Amino acid sequence: MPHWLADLLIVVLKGVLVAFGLLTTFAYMTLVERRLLARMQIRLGPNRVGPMGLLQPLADAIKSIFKEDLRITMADQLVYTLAPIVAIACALTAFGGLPAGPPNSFFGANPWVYDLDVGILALLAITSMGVYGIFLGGWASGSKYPLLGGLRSSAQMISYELGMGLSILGLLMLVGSTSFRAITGWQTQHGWLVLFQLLGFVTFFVSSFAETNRTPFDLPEAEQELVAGYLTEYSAIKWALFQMAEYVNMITASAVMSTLFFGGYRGPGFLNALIPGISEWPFIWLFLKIAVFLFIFIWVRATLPRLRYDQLMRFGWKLLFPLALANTLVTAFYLAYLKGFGLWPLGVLGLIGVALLFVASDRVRGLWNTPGKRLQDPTAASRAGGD
Amino acid sequence: MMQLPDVSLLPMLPILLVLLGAVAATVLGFTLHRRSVAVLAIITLLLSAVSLVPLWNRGLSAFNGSLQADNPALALAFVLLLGGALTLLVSLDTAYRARLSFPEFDAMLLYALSGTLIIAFAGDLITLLIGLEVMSLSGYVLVTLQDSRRSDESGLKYFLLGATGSAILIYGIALTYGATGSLNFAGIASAVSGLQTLNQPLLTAGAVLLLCGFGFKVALAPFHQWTPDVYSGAPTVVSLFLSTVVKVAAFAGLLRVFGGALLHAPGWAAALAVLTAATLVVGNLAAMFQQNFKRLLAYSAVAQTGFLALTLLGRPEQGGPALSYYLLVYTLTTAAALAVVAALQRSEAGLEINDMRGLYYRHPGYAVALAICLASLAGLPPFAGFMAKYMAFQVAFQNGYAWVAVIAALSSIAAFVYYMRVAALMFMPDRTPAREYNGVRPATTFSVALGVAAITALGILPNLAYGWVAYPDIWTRLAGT
Amino acid sequence: MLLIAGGIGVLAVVVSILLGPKKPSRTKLMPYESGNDPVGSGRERFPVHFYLVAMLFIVFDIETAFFYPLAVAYQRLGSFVFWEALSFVALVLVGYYYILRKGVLEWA
Amino acid sequence: MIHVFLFLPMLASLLLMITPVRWREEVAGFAAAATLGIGLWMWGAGGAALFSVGWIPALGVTYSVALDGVSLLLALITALMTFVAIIYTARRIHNPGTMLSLILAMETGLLGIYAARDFVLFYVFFEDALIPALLMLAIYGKTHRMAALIKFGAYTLLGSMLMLVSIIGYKALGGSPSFALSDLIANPVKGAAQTWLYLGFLAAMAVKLPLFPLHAWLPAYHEQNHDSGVADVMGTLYKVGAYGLFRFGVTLFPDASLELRPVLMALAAFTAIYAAWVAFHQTDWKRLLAYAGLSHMGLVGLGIFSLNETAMIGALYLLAFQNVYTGALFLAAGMVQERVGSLSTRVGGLMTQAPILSGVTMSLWFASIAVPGLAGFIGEFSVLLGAYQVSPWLAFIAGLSTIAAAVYALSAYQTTYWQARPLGAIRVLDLQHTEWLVLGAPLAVAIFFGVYSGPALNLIQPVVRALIGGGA
Amino acid sequence: MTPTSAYIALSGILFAIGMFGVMTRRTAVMVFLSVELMLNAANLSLVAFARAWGDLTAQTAVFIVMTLAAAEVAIGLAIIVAIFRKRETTNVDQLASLKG
Repeated sequence: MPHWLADLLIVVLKGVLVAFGLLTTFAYMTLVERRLLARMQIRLGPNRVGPMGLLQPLADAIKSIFKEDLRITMADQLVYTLAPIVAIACALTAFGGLPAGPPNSFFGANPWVYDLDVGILALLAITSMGVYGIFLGGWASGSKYPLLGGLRSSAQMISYELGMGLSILGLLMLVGSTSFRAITGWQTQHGWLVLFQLLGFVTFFVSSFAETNRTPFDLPEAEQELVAGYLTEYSAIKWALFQMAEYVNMITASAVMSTLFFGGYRGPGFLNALIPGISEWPFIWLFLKIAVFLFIFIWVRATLPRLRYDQLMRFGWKLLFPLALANTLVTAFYLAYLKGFGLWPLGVLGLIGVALLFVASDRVRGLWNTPGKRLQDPTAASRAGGD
Repeated sequence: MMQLPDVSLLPMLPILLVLLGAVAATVLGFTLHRRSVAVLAIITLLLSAVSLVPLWNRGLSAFNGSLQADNPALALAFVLLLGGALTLLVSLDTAYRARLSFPEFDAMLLYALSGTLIIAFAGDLITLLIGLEVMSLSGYVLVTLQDSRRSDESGLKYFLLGATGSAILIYGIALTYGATGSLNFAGIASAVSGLQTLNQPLLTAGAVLLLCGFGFKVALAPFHQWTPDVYSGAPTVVSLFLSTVVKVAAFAGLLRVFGGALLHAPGWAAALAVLTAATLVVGNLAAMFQQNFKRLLAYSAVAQTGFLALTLLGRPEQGGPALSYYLLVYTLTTAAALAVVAALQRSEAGLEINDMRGLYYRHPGYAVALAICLASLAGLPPFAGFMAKYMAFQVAFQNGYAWVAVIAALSSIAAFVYYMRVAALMFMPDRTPAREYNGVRPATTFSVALGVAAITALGILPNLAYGWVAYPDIWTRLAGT
Repeated sequence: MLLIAGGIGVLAVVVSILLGPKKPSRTKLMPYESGNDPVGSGRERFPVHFYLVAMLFIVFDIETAFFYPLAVAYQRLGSFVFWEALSFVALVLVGYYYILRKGVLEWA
Repeated sequence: MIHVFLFLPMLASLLLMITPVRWREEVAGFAAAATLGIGLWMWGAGGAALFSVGWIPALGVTYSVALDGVSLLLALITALMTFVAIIYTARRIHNPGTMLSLILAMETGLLGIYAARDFVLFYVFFEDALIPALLMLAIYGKTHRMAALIKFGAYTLLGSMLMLVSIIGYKALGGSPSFALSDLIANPVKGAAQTWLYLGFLAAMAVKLPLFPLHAWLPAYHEQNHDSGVADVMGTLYKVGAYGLFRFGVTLFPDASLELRPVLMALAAFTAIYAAWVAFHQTDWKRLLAYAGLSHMGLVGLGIFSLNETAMIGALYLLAFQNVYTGALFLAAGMVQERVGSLSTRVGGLMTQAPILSGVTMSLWFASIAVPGLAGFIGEFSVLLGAYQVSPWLAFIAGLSTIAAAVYALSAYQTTYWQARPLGAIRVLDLQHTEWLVLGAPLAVAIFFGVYSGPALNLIQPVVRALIGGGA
Repeated sequence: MTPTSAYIALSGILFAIGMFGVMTRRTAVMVFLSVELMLNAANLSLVAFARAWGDLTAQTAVFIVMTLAAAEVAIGLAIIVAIFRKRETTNVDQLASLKG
């Protein structure tokens, strides 16, 4: 068997593995989420199918496959069918670039499907491609609610894309590379980046909530306003695919956050004192962190109310964007002039920043909470857009 | 550690000033009244013009030669600033009637102007490209700014064809880079002089594509179709700006590229000669059949492009001075003529030629001024237009393009006919009531007077302007060193 | 990876098309409008605001894109670049201020 | 002094724009008279020597002017006729401010044409004279002036643009340091190139001569101009083609002019006879005069092209003085029109009521048809004499035109002035006050130089001699 | 490693397609898309040449061209939308109120 073929096979194998891993996670995440929410709202979740309802996801999957696949009359069939596929494809693909462990730790193979020097960029690019899925889905349904929902969600996603992109710039400046492994390596030397990029982390965290359309940013599926947003006309497996995409995105986001800000697949170094080399164990740490973040996702959903749409947009443009920019500039300034003092000033600066946010929270809320002056005529607006 | 660019801000001071003005206009537009913003803009332009003075004869450059503040650049920059200032002056009176009285107008104008300055100073294809695009994009906005069907439509046309032009231009840049392996004018020039035959076709293709791209920008036939629609569809003030500043800038770019970088490249000269001839014939013949004066001016702008392009044939040390002089004269004349239109028109459609009958008896001052402008455009002495055309002919002749010169001469008869038709109509007595806008417009009048006085003075004493640039040696280093 | 993921998606859809029952009926297939018959086309013009957001996104995203190479190479460039970046950001902020005052970011 | 002579009219015309209405006539008349006076004074001083200074050094364009014999003579005639025209304008046209300043502006152009000793400068003045002419037509013209205007302008431009190209070409190919005539002569262009350039130059001059194929603008121009022949006078003066050919053509393109001599002479002769023939059919005084002038110009051209000394002298003589009497005749026609209200040649019977007007007109016509003892004769005779030495046949053909001239002139005159005054026709006045001067001065000149040609010949002869000696 | 000529051929083809689109397409949006195609063709050849010559300047050029494309999209869409909202078409042929 020629060499390249072997490599190819291995890659394919890993790809399939990751995909199914993600899907399984998604399946059980739905279960976990429903039960956790139930617990937090003091009721029992689904517990009929199997012990503790462990077979529930399976049942859901089977049901959604055997459900009738509607072909909406007004819909643009091709796009209508393609949209969920695009969404899920992007979602699944994104994960493959994340290293789940040190090189060759995966039965002698590298624990990642593909490795690029521009890891983050690629990941952002792919995830943002998911917008196509949603927008096309909304548009192709040929119905009003989905159209609005799709528009809203795409607008929301691209808006928060900015915050996301900008918030990691400071981090990139520190590390000087965009490859995940370099970043992880940097963190093993200097410690978790969340310490030095607190603001960055906060902005990234928030925007990843918005990116994955989770509460409090789950406007696209705001039942009260537009039924189920872009999902309205979808049912059966296509609907399921969209759901999958959303949850997989969530998982990916968690993984990214843990990789960028929490040391990735490496455990905290001090644990080596107890069990030598524990921080080197592959996979575990990453999965652990992902799990933590997923829990936070669910927790937030159970806790926070949903924003109004105008608040959402204003929040993204008026608060998140400038914040991320400020963080970038602060880091730049530090690197230009305060580098001599070591890394701790950054941490202090980050803390101060967050503290300031909390102190001035009323003022800050004023930025996005209350509607400002509405502009008068749409053409003037289009002109402003042209500028 | 990659080497840092040298940051001597002095050479780019004019550009920076204009840019600052633009930013100021953008920001202050919310608080200040539009007129004051315009005045501010004019002041900025004056400052920038003043800042040209210390750079004269210094031959400075910045960013490793990406910006060259050599004399040609400065001369052209002066022309550009002049055109911008005239536009602003006219807009002071007419912008309100044209429903253009937004601070965005000034802001966009200044942005475009900074772009044009960048073109004039460019020492590098990338810089040139940036300047060109800053100019074009702002231009699209300017055309569309007046929210009317006409302006939208012309804006769309301008945009689509302009974008196509830029695309072709960029492809030409790519090919040129592929052939020479450098984007810097000096590098290209040196590569061109010692080129192995392998890259020859690539280079030729690149040069021709660049020519076509610029052809779109300066409206050389057959890339001129957008010109009449845009110039006549856009608000008159804007078409004033487009037909003066933007054209001058595009010619500055042409001069930089073909007079400097690609001077010794094959093929483009012949192509340019053919295009020039075509432009002269098309522009002049088409202009003869126009009924709307603004549209006529648009076509005559095309024709003038042909004459301007004459000066690009052959060696820059002969063409350069002629080109810069012609550009100055052209700017003044066109600005004055369009200013008169802007002052007298009732609607943005400009004046119908038949409505101009007897203008002399209703608005003697404007009529005489307009007649002088037309005479200058037609190339009648003693007005500056004659000297300019004459220099263009001479350049064409000296570089062995006699046939183009002859074509130009013949086509300029057609030009004379349509210019004179208008001029004569204005002086024919007419009993019908006035069709013009009567209102107080001092700034416009001032700019018209300025333009007319200037073209008369420059016609009688060309050395006032020509003497500054008539040194061959400053035109031989267009590519920078 | 993309192929695999896409493949999974396609597979799922195909399978369900094969296995799912087919009982189409007019009301079932008409666009959902809370049970009423749909009024007008589903693809009418939507508020110009969304165009605006798209354009703003393009512009600012490009700005971010410009930042990435800078960020990666930042430590190799030294303190001068800080000021370059600062001026760049300043220019961007001018635009930001403009749209802010224009009220493009206002939704109601 | 010469500069004053050249630019005084222009200044005056600019001044007129700001002078109060009631003083305009006086100012204009004074300016014209002053110009004429200066001219005469310079004549006494024996012309003005060459004055040369760089104008656009970078391009080798110089401002060099001189007024030697021929130029001086023509300039004087121009000044005189301008003066006359202005006087008549002041009398005839109501509120003539614009017309006066146009006339004066045009005078500067014309004087400049004669004085210029630099090819580009020549071109500049040549074009300068065009603008006022156009404006006169545009402002004071008749209904169909636009067509005439376009024709006139287009023809002129056609010529002058080609001329401009050939001017530039001459310097470029000859490698002369400047456009000054002396430099151009010093390093000429040889061979076929010279012929081509000559053709370019010729185009302009042929239009302004005018020569047969390029004459079409002339009748329309004269017909459409204001009824008082004032503008026509200036137009007549503007026919400087012959001078241009003499001053630049023969000197700069000797070989070419020799080469093309037969063709051009043939054209000129044909022009003469053809114009005379057409004139015979005219019923409008102005068209008639236009064609009459055209046929004279044919003779002039014959003389110039023949490159024969006698013929050239005669041609220039004729050129100078046909300006006088043709112009005067235009004014006479204008007077008739003022009285009768028409320019038709079928009015009839004026002699009975306006004897003096008729008499003067008649004697001017005699000058025009070359009756001995009047200025026309000397010119035409010596032209034919010289041309005969070159080519008898063409001389003969051209000679026919003089006879034809007698025919058309006398028949038209007869139908206008003799015959019976139609019944109920309005009574026509005789010459009014300034009209005496207007028609008298030209007539006096015509008679004086008819009987005593010495002074004029003294001006012309040496130049021509030098030219023929040096040039061809 | 693929030879540069291949890239150039591809970009040439793209460019040609774009040019063709500009000439034949009638809706403004399609024309605009063709223009973008041309731009990307230029980018492709720039990058290819940059690799062939082994220097980075051309890549910066690519960056700038990308920015251009973005800006053009912004403005172009603004204009097109403005027109579309005024009259229900962006067909270039129907925009003929300026003929003459």
